[in-house]
Amino acid sequence: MQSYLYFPGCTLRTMAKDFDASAKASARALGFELKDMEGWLCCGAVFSNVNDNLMVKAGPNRILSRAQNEGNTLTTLCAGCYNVLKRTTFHAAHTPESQQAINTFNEETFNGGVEVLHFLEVLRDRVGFDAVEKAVRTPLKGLPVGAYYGCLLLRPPGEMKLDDPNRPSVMEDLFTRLGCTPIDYPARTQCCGSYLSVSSPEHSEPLARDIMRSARNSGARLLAVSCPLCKYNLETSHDGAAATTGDEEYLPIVYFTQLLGLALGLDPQQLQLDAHQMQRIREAQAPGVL
Amino acid sequence: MATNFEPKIVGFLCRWCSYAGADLAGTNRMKYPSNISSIRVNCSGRIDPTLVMKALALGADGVLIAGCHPGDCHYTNGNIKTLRRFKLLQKMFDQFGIERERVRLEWISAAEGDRYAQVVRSMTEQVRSLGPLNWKNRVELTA
Amino acid sequence: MLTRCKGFAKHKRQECCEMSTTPTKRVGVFVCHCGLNIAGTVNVNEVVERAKKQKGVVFAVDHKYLCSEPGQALVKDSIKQQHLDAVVIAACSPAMHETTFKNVVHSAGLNRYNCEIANIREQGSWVHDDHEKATAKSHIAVRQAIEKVKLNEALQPITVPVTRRVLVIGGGIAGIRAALDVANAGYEVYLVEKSGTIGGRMAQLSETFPTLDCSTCILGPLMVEAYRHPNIKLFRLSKVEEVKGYIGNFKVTVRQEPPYVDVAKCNACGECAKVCPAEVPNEFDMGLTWRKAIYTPFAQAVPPAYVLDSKNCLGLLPQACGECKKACDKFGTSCINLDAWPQVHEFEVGAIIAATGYELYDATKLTEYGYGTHPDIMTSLEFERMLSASGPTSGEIRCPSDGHTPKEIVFIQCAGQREPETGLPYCSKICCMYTARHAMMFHHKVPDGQAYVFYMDIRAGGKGYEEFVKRCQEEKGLLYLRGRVAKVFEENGKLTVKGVDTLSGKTVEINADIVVLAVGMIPSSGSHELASKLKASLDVYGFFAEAHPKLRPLESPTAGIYIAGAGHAPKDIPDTVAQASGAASKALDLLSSPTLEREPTVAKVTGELCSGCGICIPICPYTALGLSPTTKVAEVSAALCEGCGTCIASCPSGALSLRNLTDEQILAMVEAIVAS
Amino acid sequence: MTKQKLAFNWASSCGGCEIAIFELGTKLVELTSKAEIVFWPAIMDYKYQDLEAMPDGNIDIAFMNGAIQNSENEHVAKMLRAKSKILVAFGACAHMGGIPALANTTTREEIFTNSYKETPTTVNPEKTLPQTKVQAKEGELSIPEFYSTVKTLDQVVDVDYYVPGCPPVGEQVSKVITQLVEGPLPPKGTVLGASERSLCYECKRIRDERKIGKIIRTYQTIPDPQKCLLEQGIICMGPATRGGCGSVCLDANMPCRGCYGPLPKAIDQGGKMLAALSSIFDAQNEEDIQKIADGVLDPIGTFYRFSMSRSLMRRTKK
Repeated sequence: MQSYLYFPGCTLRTMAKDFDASAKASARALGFELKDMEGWLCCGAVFSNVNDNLMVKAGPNRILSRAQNEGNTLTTLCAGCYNVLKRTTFHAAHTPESQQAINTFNEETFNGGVEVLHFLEVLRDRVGFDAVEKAVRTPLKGLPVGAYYGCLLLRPPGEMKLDDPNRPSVMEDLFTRLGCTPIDYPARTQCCGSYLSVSSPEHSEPLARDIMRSARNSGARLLAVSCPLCKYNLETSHDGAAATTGDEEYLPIVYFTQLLGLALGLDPQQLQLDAHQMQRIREAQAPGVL
Repeated sequence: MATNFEPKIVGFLCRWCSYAGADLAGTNRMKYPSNISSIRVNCSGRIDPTLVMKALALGADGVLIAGCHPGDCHYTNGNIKTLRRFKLLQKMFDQFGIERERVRLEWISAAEGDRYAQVVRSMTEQVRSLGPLNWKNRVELTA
Repeated sequence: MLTRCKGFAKHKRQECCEMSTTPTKRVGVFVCHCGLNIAGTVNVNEVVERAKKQKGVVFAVDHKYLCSEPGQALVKDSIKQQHLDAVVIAACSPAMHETTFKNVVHSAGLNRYNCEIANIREQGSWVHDDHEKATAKSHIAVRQAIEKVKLNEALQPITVPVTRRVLVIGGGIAGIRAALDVANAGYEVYLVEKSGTIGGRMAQLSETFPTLDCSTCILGPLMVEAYRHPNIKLFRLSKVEEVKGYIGNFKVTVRQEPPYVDVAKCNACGECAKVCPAEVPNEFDMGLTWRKAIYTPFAQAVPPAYVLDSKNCLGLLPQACGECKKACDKFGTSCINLDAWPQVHEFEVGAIIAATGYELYDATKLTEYGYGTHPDIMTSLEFERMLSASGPTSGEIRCPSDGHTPKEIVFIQCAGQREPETGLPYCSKICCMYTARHAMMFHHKVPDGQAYVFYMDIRAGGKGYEEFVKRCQEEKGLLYLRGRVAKVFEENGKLTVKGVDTLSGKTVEINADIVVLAVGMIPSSGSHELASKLKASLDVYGFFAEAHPKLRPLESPTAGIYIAGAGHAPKDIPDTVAQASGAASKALDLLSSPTLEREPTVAKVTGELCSGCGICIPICPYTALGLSPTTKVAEVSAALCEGCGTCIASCPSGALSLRNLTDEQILAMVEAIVAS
Repeated sequence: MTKQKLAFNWASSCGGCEIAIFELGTKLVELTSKAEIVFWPAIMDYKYQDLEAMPDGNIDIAFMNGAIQNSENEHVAKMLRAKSKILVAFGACAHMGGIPALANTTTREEIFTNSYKETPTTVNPEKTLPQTKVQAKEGELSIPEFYSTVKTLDQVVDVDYYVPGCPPVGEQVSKVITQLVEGPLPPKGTVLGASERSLCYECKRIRDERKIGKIIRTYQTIPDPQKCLLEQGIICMGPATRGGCGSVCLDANMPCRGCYGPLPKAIDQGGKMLAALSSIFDAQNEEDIQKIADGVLDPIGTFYRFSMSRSLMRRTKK
């Protein structure tokens, strides 16, 4: 079976097990596997605020130098990990002198020889959406899902090159193939507030709320994300929002891999979708399909 | 190698970029070793590999060819032609056993006085540590 | 090793052939102190004394300031008194005073090429501290110069004839101005324009900053003058096909599409357009309106006649429709000939002025601003058309979407500009000004409206510019916000502009009826192809490169090619016109004499050595080399040769050489270096 | 009139030059009416003593082929010089070092170790190497000293004329001999029996555009016999080599290897060819240029196949 070297990242083994599980299950259903890399460690995302620019890169460089022993691509799910690792490869290739310093520090050599892929890229560029569409067993007919990209998947565009930073379409294209009716809404590439939700929620919360609103106003009944932190910020904000605006309408948030899994006909439990979420999805969707 | 050895380096400088760059180094009073003497040519493309060989055969310890950065050539792309000849010459000099540090091709713009000084410094040191080339005697001795 | 003539040969032999016969010149060496600049580090006397010992040197002397009047006199007099044939000046870089001293040598009756400079300042005294070493190196420099000058040949400048005519490419304001200046000076001008009329971008503008006078009103008369001028031959619908030759002697081929309408007969009655079934977006209105396939570009177009664009006509070969012709024959002056063919014109000119102008950066690339997703998001030039009395709304400001009068309008400056990563890295220079004007015009036309201008900083360098912008900023109902727009999007039917006001530090969201993007200027699409035909270089952005950014901004590095207008770099009208007149006067300078002189230090072929292998021919960037059809060996066109010498390096038989920089001379200099 | 005395001798060479003269056949016989051959060890039984016995200047014209690779070559060359009025360096080896001079890319030590120790066919258990002098019970035996650097004839003695070629082509040879025998003599140092222009001048092949996108070796293709070989990517030394050979190689659809040597005003045959060749590389950036350059696998062997000793560098740094 075709297999892709895979970097899980901390959150996917703790808070976002469902993301990890649904992705692996869907992958298998599509005839390939996500093979955990040896000796992975934290991508370093949470250190991105320390002021030593090189130290930040030490971690990710270790990961990549190890990955390159196992293959020439490394697939990620979490938008944060993807951003950190992909940018690390970029800098490794474009700033040789500082890379030298890092390699010396790490005592492991990495010079950009690994292509970092996001699971979406694997589906779009390697497997191909046509193949995905063929594999769909239970199309999610008419599901009005809003794709939420946030920043990390797309920016900085020069380095990430996943999709158009302002008008991305990769998730929408995928959802169309799954039978959904993707909803375009302005805020889908806006920032969710990221780590501000830890340090100063009062700043991040409104950002997240705007996104929820924007999605809802444009007719989305469900949000699909590719980042645990985004998911957390959006979900937590909703409660705040509900409290402050008295708006009870709940906008469920799932990982795009979970929708993929459903469409591929996998068992919700496999995708770690609880009954509550499933009901939301059913409600959101035109009745009588699932 | 004898540390008191003073290498003789011949510099072929293109008139529009590198020679002007060398002049700029002077105007800015940047210091560099006096081992290099420059010959002003219109374009680095004027430099025929045989001239470089002859320079070494006559007793030069090193040869520097300097021209405009690619794309900046005053004669559209003379420097690219230099690069073509240099690449093949370098390959042959490897065979002759002439160290690459002895024969260098550098792009130095009219604004890069500091770079010229830098190149001359590093090249002088490298050639000094390689020691005299002394080609004439070398040929005679191994007779 | 073949020069010795011993051996036991019995027959009488003529002297050795391979002995290189060094001309015995009486060389004089002059060493300059340059105050202490040289003498402070270099032992001038030693340099003089050692120079005296060199073969061929009959005289050597030093002087405090050789470039001074007495210094030059010393050189001149010594040449006479000492009967010198050649002179070496050991002083500053040849870049400084080579010409000065060559003139001195010349005035003393010697050929100017019997003078060589030894650079003992910029590459001697100034870069070395150690006096001994600096002196030794200066001596080497002097020896090099001596060896070279001994082998220099006396040369006369090459004179080539000048065809006293000018080709102007591009019929915008730059082209028109340049053409008129040359024509008024009494020389013929060929003015080549690709579209159906001259006028260019300026004709599309409604007003001009900072004076707010009507653009076409000031341009129109010039267009007519250029069209009527006896010395100007206008080729509209034309394209430069080929340019051969060199400065003073260009051979130009121009291909002209037929207008299919007889200009002399057409009275612009418009019957033809009425019946024409083919409708296409009107480029003059930036596609905001439609035009027929047979049309007049705009009211003031010259010549004032209809023109048929064959690309959009339903078909000429075979004739598919022909309605226009029928109508014209019936109601009009029967001036339409659908069987016309393109014409090819060939002519000779001495100088070429490239005034190819600009186009707008493709706004659809700026996805964050949503251009193309909503009709009310428009470019500045589209808005310009809307402001124009001759525009789609006859000057009224209406939302393209539904035609209602906008109340809130947002102008975004630097749209996709000064953005190395996603757009243009450079500033287009004019946007601050026209945006201010746009905002002001909006406010005049919609007094109760509100305009917002997002800007990074205001660049209003120019006569009366700053004052103009200030005036706009002070208008009420006009708000300048310092910051960039993050996103323009449509939410529940309303355009929303989301940006930041960096002065208040707050993000702002504005619901706008119209969003105007000040997109940047890029070189017009044809300029790349044209540049390669002209062998003129372009800069990294595709604008025409100048010979020197400060000192030769009107000339291309390629001799005989001059540049004017926005094809050279983003410019406003005054700068464009100034550069156009400048380029014209440069061309006139060239035309002012029937011949021109060129450096004679060019390549030459020794015919009997050349085997015509042809290696050198593609090497020459100026097509100065060719194989003679008669002798089958290479020959150099001295007029075309720029003297770079790259062909010499490529010649396998040593048949090519560069005058006054021969292999012998270079090797003599090398020996001077290594032998000492 | 008295017949002119001719001598033919060889140094370090393959013998091809001797054949080239021998092949003159009947012409050689006709020649004997005007000249007599007084020394020609390759054909008739002469000993060096015969040469030593001659008074200085006894020979009118001596033709010496082969390079100078050992002390014997040098000794004989000097002797022949002394005994002859005119000394002609005959053939590529005497003229430029020829094939033997490719030994200048290595050293005596390397050559000895290779040929007396390492070659699989060598049986030499004691690993003995040639010694110039050895003591045997018969007394001291000596063999010539082997040189590390191969020289041209004119690098050891004064030479009057040169006849290039590996070997010189027949009709040229007979012309040269007649010219030297009958006079008038050309200026000293003249290269005889060759053209003053490069092979391209007499080459019949069609030239189109002077550029090379890829270097191709002869075994990799069957060249178009009509088209210029250089433009087919095959390195042909023609542009940098004297014509006059009758372009025999080109007629066999093989590239010129340069045996007729450098052109009158060319500083260095190989260097000039290198310059000409690389100048027309069809590449604009470093990477592509490098790619094409790497196609020249053995620059020295390609550009100095026959002219190593005559070249500027003369040998490699060892």
